[in-house]
Order: sequence, then C-alpha cells, then structure tokens
Amino acid sequence: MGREITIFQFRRWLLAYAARIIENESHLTELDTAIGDADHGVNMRRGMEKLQERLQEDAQTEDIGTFLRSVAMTLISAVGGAAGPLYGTFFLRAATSPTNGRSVDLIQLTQMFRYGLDGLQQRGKAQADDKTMIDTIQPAVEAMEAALAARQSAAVVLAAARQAAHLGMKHTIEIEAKKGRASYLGPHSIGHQDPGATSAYFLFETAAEALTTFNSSGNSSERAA
Amino acid sequence: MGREITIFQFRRWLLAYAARIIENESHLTELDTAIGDADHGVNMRRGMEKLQERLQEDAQTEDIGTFLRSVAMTLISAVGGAAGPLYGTFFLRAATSPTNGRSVDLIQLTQMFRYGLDGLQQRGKAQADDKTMIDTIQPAVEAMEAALAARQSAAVVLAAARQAAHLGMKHTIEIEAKKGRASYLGPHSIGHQDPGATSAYFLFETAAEALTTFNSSGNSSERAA
Amino acid sequence: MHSFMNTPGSAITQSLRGMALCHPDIIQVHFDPDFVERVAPTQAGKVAIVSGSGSGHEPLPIGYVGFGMLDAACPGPIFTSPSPIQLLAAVHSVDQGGGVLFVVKNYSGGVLNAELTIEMALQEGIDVRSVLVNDDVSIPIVANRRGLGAAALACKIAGAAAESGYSLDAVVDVTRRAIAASRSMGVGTNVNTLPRNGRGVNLADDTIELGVGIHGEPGEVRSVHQGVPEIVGMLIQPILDDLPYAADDRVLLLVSGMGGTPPLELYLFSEAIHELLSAHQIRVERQLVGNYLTSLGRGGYTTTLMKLDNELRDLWDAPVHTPALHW
Amino acid sequence: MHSFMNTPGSAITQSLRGMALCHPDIIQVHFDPDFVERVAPTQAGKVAIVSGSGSGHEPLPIGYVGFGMLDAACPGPIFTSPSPIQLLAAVHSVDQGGGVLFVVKNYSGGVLNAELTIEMALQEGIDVRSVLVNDDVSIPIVANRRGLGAAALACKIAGAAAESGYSLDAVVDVTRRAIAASRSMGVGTNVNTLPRNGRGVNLADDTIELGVGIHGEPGEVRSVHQGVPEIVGMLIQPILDDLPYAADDRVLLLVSGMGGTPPLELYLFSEAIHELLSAHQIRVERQLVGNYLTSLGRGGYTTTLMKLDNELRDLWDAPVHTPALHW
Ligand SMILES: Nc1ncnc2c1ncn2[C@@H]1O[C@H](COP(=O)(O)OP(=O)(O)O)[C@@H](O)[C@H]1O
Ligand SMILES: Nc1ncnc2c1ncn2[C@@H]1O[C@H](COP(=O)(O)OP(=O)(O)O)[C@@H](O)[C@H]1O
Ligand SMILES: [Mg+2]
Ligand SMILES: [Mg+2]
Ligand SMILES: [Mg+2]
Ligand SMILES: [Mg+2]
Repeated sequence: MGREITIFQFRRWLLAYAARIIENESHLTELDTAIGDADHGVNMRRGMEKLQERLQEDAQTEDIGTFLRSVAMTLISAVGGAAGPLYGTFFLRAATSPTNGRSVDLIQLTQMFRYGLDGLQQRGKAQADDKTMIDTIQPAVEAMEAALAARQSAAVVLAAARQAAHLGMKHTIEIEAKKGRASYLGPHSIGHQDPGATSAYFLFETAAEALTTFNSSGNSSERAA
Repeated sequence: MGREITIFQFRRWLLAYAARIIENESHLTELDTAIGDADHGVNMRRGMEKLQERLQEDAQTEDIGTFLRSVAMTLISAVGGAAGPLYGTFFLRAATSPTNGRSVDLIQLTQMFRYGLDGLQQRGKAQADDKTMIDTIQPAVEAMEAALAARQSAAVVLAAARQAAHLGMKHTIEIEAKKGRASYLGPHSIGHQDPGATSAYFLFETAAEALTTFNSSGNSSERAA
Repeated sequence: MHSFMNTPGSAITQSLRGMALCHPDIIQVHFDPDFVERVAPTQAGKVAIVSGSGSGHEPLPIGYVGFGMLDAACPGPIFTSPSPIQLLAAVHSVDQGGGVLFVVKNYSGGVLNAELTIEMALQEGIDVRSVLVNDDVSIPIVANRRGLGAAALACKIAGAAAESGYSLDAVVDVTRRAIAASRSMGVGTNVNTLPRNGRGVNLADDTIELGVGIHGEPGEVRSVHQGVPEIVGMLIQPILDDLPYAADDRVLLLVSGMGGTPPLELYLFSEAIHELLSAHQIRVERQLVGNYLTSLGRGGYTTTLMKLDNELRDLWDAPVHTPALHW
Repeated sequence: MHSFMNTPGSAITQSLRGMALCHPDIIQVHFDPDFVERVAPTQAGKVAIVSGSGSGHEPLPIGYVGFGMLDAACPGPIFTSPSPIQLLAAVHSVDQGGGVLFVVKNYSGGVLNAELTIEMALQEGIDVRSVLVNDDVSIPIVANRRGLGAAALACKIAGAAAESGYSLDAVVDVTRRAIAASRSMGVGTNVNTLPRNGRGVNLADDTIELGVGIHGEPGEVRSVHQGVPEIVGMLIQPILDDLPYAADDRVLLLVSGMGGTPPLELYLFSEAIHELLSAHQIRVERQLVGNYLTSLGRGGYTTTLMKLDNELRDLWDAPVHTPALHW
C-alpha cells in the first residue's frame, strides 16, 4: 500500500490549494462573470485567506478528522455563496471517514474523497452533467477508485484523479447548466466553463502535487509555492 | 413716419419667430447643454407650438394690446423654466404701451420694445454683461431708439436692431455668467454663447423680416416660411 | 462605474455601522459574525423571523428588521449569501423559545447555507424551519425559480403572523401560502453595473431585458420601441398565466425599482400595470411602489403580484416599524 | 442611457396618474393645468403650503403632499419649473382663506414663475408669499445659491407649522428660520445622465465631482482615491464653515441620494459623516438617509445640515402623512 499520507501533507496540500486559488482569482471571477454573478474568485479568495490563517496554527498535534473539520468550518464561514457550504460539506464529510489518526493509507484517502463527494452531492442535489463542481469531482473520485482497484501507487492514483478532473472541468464547457446561477441562462450557458468545476479541479491538481511528495516536517514556515 | 405696422404683421412676425425657434431647437438645447440644463430648445419649442395654435385664432378683430397679452399668457403657460416668465413679461409689458388699436407707428413700435425690455429687466434683475437675453435685447432696443432719433425708416430701424442683437448675442461668448444656471459655472461659462441670448436674437431677426414687409391680408393660411 | 463598495469587507462593515447609527431606535448591529437585530422587545415564545441575503439588495434584508417583520437579518458580501456562522449567531440571539423561521430566496447559495445552519441548530435543539421564496416566472424550470419581490412580502407576512402569536407551524404555513400566491418578473433597462469588479454592462439605448435577475443575471433582450404598455404586457401576462386568475381577484401589487430607475419611471409603469390589471378585472387592493428590492444601481424593476385573501391582507395591514416599511 | 421619460409630455402625465393610483388615500391629481393636491381635509383658515418643481427630483415635490406637509405641488417638465398657470390653479384649489406660502428653490425659473404667480394672485386678493430655499454652499455668490435638501426640510417645517395653526406671517418666519439654519453640499459619483436628450456624462471610475447641482450641473472634479473620510470632509467642512457652529450644537442631518447611488453607499457615507460631526461635538438629533431629492438616475448625493432648536425639532417631529414621509 506504500507510505501513509500524513497530516503534514494534508496541510501542504491545502496551502498549495489556497495559493493556487488566489493566483487564479481573476480567472475564476471571469468564468463566473460569463454565466454567474462574477464573484466565485472573490468568494474563494476570501475563504482561502482565512484558510491560510487557519493553517498557520497547531498542525503538530491534531488528528486528521479534527483538522478537516476545522478546514470545513473555515470554508463555511468565509467563502459564502454556493461554493462555501459545498466545499465545507465536502471536508465535513471527508472528516467522518476512517483514518489512522494523523495519517491515512491510500484506501482511506480514496474513501475520504468518496465520503466528501457523496456529502457534497447530498447537499447540492446536483447530478453529473448539471454543469457544476460535481462534473469535476465525481469523475476524479471514480478514477481514484478505479486506479486503486488496479493496485496502482498513490502517485498514479492521484495523477488519474487529476486527469479525470481536468477532463470533467473541460466537459462543463459543452453542457447546459441545470443547477446554480448558470442555469438561469438555459442553453446560453453552453460554451462556458463552470467556475466551480474549475476551482474544484485545482483541488485535484494540488493533491497530485502535495500528497505524493513526502517529507516529514510540517512546520509553519513551510509554504507551497 | 411711414406706414403703420398692423396686427397682421405682428401675427406674421410671431409665426416666423415660432418657426425659426422650432428650426433651431436642437441648436438652442446644445447651447444650454454646455452651460445650463439642456432644455432651452425643448422649452422654447413647447411654447412655440402652443403659440402657433394660438395664432391660428381670431387675429381679425383683436387689438394689439389684447393680442400681445394673449401671446404673453401662452408663453408663460407653455415655455416654463426661466425663459417662460421672462419672454412672457416682455410681451405683457409691451402690451401696456400705447398703440392705435390695430396698428402702431414706428415711435410706438420702438416704445413697445422699450416697455418690454424694462419689464423683463425688472422681472429678471439682470444687468447688461450678466450673460443673459438682456445682452441681446438691451442693445437692440437702444439701437432702435438711436435709429429712430436719427429719423430712419422702419426697415433701417429694425435692421439696426437686428445687427445690435447679433453683436450682443455674440458678445455673450466672451463674458462670465452672473445670472441663471450658467452662473454656477463661474469663469467656466466663458467661451459659450448664452442660449437665451440666442433665442432672443431670433426675435429681432424675424422682426426685421416680418415687420417691414407689408401686405394687408392676415388670413390664417398665410404662414411665415 | 465607480463605486465606494469596491472593497467589500470594510465598506459593508462601515455601511452597517451607518445603518445602525441612522436607525438607532429600530436596529442594532453585531459584528463578527455580522448580523442586525431588532431593538424592539419581543414577547417570550414569539416565533423569530430571520432572513439572510447578499448585500446590494437594500433595503432587503436589513431595512425590514423591526417590529412586525424581521427579528434579525444577516448581510453577506455583495450578492453573496451570508454564512451559516452568521445565521447561527442570529438564531442564538433572537430565539425566544418559539422557534425560528428563515425566509430564504431560492438561490443555491442561500438555500445551502440555510440548510447547513438548520442542521447545526437542530443539533443544538433549536427548532429552525425555512420557507423558500421562488416567485420568478421568467425561469422555465420551476425548481430553479429565483426569489424576487415576494421575499419582501414573505418577510412582512411572516413577521406579522409571528407578532400576532401564530405558532411556528402556523407561521410556516401562512408564509408558504403567501409565497405560493406570489409571482414576479423583472425587466432591465439601460445600465447594469457590478461595481465589485468594475464591470458595467451597457445596453443600447433602445433595448430592454426581460426576465433579469437581481444579481446582474441577464434576461432576454428586446427592443424598447414596443412602448410601455407592450413591455408591461410582456411582464404581467406570464405572471397571470402562471396562477389561475379570475375576475374580481384581489392582489397586492409591488413594483420595485432595482436602484437606477427614477421614481418617475416606476410610476409611469405602475400606471400601465393598473390599466392592464383593470382590463382583466383584477383589483389592486394594496400596493407598494419604490425601491424595495434593488440590485445596486441597476436600471430596471421587478413586478410582483400576490393574490390576496382576507388573512393575507390583514397580515399585510398589521403594524410594522422598520427602516423601510412603517405603518 | 435609455429612458422612458424621453417624451416628457405624455410620460409625465402618465407618471402623475400612476402616483395618484398608487397613493389614492393621500393625493389626487388634476390635469391641464397639472397639479397634485392632498386628499386629507384641512382646517378652514389653515395656511396652505405649495411647492413647484421641475420633474426628475422625486419624491420632491409630489411625494411631500399630504397631511402635515404640502397642500399642493406643481410638477413642471423634467428639470423645468412649472408655469404660473399651474401654480395659480393650485393656489385657487388649496387656499382656505389663511393665505398661501410658496416654497421656492432658488433657481431663476422657479423664482420668476413664483413672482409672476404672486402678482397675479395678489390682483385677485389672495395673500401669497414665498420663501426662497438657497442652501447650497458650493456657490460662491450667496444670492445665486441653489436650493438643495433644505427644500424638503422647509416643506416639512412649513407644513407642520401650518397644520398646527401658525398664521401666514408666522409660517413664513419659521420657514425662513429653518432655511437660514440649513446648509448643503452635493457630490456626484460616476454616471450623470440627462435622459431627455440622450446625453450621458460619464466620469472616469476614479473621480468624483464636488458641488454638483441636481440638474446635471457639473461640479469640481476630484480624484476619488482620497477615500470616504476625505470626501466627507470636503463636503461637510464648507457647511460648518458657513454658519457658526459650537460644541453641543444639535442638527438634523439629511443625506439624500440623487437616484443612482445604492443605499449601501449612502449609509457608508453617513457613517463617516457621523464620525466627523462627533469629532466636532455636533450632535445629530434627527436624521434622514435615503432618496429624498434626486436628479433622475444620477450617481451621488447631497448632504444637508439644519441646526436645530426646540421649535424646529418639534415641527420636524410633528405627524406627517405623505407618500415619502410618514410618522
Ligand atoms: N447545487 C449545486 N451543486 C453543486 N455545485 C453547485 C451547485 N450550485 C452551484 N454550484 C457550484 O457553485 C459554483 C458557483 O459558486 P459561487 O460563485 O461561489 O456562488 P454563487 O453562485 O452563490 O455566486 C458554480 O460554478 C457551481 O460549480
Ligand atoms: N434673471 C435673468 N434675467 C434674464 N435672463 C435670464 C435670467 N435667468 C436666466 N435667463 C435667461 O434664460 C435662459 C435659460 O432659459 P431656459 O433654459 O429655458 O430656462 P432654465 O434656466 O430654467 O432651464 C438663459 O440662457 C438666460 O438667457
Ligand atoms: Mg457566483
Ligand atoms: Mg435651461
Ligand atoms: Mg454570488
Ligand atoms: Mg430648465
């Protein structure tokens, strides 16, 4: 099953995610300008700045469940809009999956993403092809499960997730929105990439980077570039 | 003293004036856009359309005093803004000057303009060089008086009035407004021609045309071009 | 367009402080998490009414806090629904043991945040319910219909019911009935501005947009040369078609500017609406014309009809004392 | 910008009809000549208060017709004062034998039309007086100072005085005192539109105009980067400098949007105004924040301070029931 993924890596992952989102704020807002209310980048940046503050704190002693719950509460309180409760629910539910306290193995990691996806789907009631973040997250989690079943390494599993997430995100360009603000545009929403599907892609992109590079330290001076 | 000027000519004059103003509506509004509230053309056209209606009526029997009073009331009720009461007062006061009932001689005509000017000045309390219609009307009336004193013909007297009115109107470009909305601009009002001075010029331009061409009929099919 | 709201965080905080300073007898503001609460004392056991909304729709929701209407309102960032943290803080502050009702406009963000909050509150044993406002007939899929003017009306009805001692169940029922009796449609004219990112969408002089939302969501572009009665027909007919209407039906008419449309124009349209309704023998029994649900400085307005019965009319007429409604 | 008010004649007529339909219990409208009259019965001998104004400043003047404020209002075309014919018809309709007071904003048109009307009325033996509202401190020549927010305040003070039985002389005196105690200043932000001729003046995103009027009159252009407190300082300081103010002076604060500025921004500025006044130890005893004197959809607002004494405060507090003010 390879090395376990520690809470330090989780922390690195979310720091990388926050940085990636902040870099892409205006891109996300542009996407939301075309088919929404022009705030997805603003919302996510607001949440990510709070997340960065949160991630400066006490990663030394927490277990993964507590850590993910606090990430969830940070997103819920700071992102706002639709994305806040959705990402928040993803992490809240991921936190309820089994861990080894301060680390997870690849099976547990995959299960964690599945728990998150199921929670997000219950919360938002969106299906695949509704043109939401589900179109990124669902194929990514399915790709993880398939790669895991094929007994691939963590690096391969997460690379598969990233690739499926990317395809899913791009697929949102072609489809009509059925959920969220973009649905008000009906067929006019076709031709535009969904902002939430895009911010969700970065979750898998940064996971593939941070969860597969191992290092044992987790002190707070360490920041993802 | 030459031929008397009849009520039919007064009627032709005011029809010509109404037509000239309507032709120049957008010009007058443009001037008022630069230094006022962009409505002088609109105001004057509204008044002139009512005046045209009024001038379709019973010119056959009225005396000049009654006629001018009714012109005044039409302008007062339909022009609005500052120009309505000012032009209205001009004609109200002109109506109180001596006439021969249905005609005036050149002395009476000149006096009529003087009465009108004095009334307008009492009403508006503007002086020469305040950048208002006074800057057109006052030199025009003074030119009439001078030409009359020099025993000129009606044609010469009215041509002198027109020329002085034109110079007065152009002079408003060079001066700073002290009355009316343009005064809010202070020195920034310099360089723009006053809209009211411009509409007042047309009064003398059309007077020089209509009050010196004699024809005896005054039926309502006859309209100034 | 320039806007001083460009820096949402601090500007909204200052704006909230300004509201409290200007209406100290009616509202008080709490920060971190942000919510606004009524000053008037409430009866123990009274159902508390709470509404959250993105900012930029003023007077909704804060202008509706006060006696006879909302017990608390939670303002989010511009056009972004407030967080469960804010909603839960408001619940803690206003619950009198009679339970709490959330009046929620049907947008993903509003709904999801309310649901999360309700789960949290239930875990603490507080009975929080929600009603969804979904009056916008311009959306073909009924489940996706947005909340427009009926949000203000629902807050008034719920507040009056709560004030006069209805139980939580009864408040929920009558508010749902009020919403079910309401239909709305928006029209956008000229400039639509989302000041946060400096973007302004300028429509040509001779076009309107039918079915716009209150967050800058575009509608269907039409030429304006069709004239006021035609535009009013395009707005009102879909409303009338969506609920069975019969001669002598009584309605509450709300014509709300989106912010950038002068009152003169709102009254111009109101006159044409009255004319059209009277041609259908529908009686305007109550009405409200003004800026009651805005979209920052956007040009345009929304029209809402709520079919009235005696109970709804009496709840509408019940005394109210808020910054925006007072009788 | 598109505007449905482009064809002033008929649009204003329809808009007036709309106002009357929407407030049938408060106002009634007469056409040809156009004026709006209050419905509430008046005491015989009560001084009647009348105000005329160009349209486009709503709610001024029609929104102020009703118990405790105006007996009649005469709307002119957009930004153009009404004619003596309208004013005289209003006088005939509302005079109860106690005389009539015109509240006149100091613009050539308004003043000249009022004077002409007063001459006509005096010839008929009706005692009509006028008070000039000239609160705009941005105009250096005092005689030319425009009427801004103090127009709404003067109508309230005059109306309350008349309602409580003051004689014509006494109404004139107290209204003059209210105006003399008032100073205003306007600031324009972003878009300024004169829809009649389709002209829109767009300021750059980062500029404001200090000392703008309510008819699109431009002000002095300044960069906006100076921030809210600085802008508020530039607005309030000239007001404070123009009347002697001492610590513990009490004021009525009016912050009126010009139409295109969202409430959020008005409250943002109000907060900074409160802060500045409290630094000067000036007490805001009463206040009004909202759209009370507009300039069609223009962005910006005017700030008015009226120094209060007990009489003025009590007249301000006296009951009023109009479309725009109600307490
Ligand atoms: N019901 C839903 N289920 C899943 N994702 C959703 C749902 N509704 C909206 N979203 C996602 O949320 C994104 C918009 O987020 P954001 O702009 O932050 O919130 P808002 O729509 O409230 O302005 C959409 O692009 C979409 O991916
Ligand atoms: N006090 C005054 N005396 C003489 N003319 C005046 C006075 N005030 C304004 N005017 C004239 O009126 C003109 C403006 O008329 P108009 O635009 O119709 O009215 P308003 O200024 O009310 O919009 C000015 O150009 C000026 O010539
Ligand atoms: Mg969005
Ligand atoms: Mg003008
Ligand atoms: Mg949003
Ligand atoms: Mg004018």
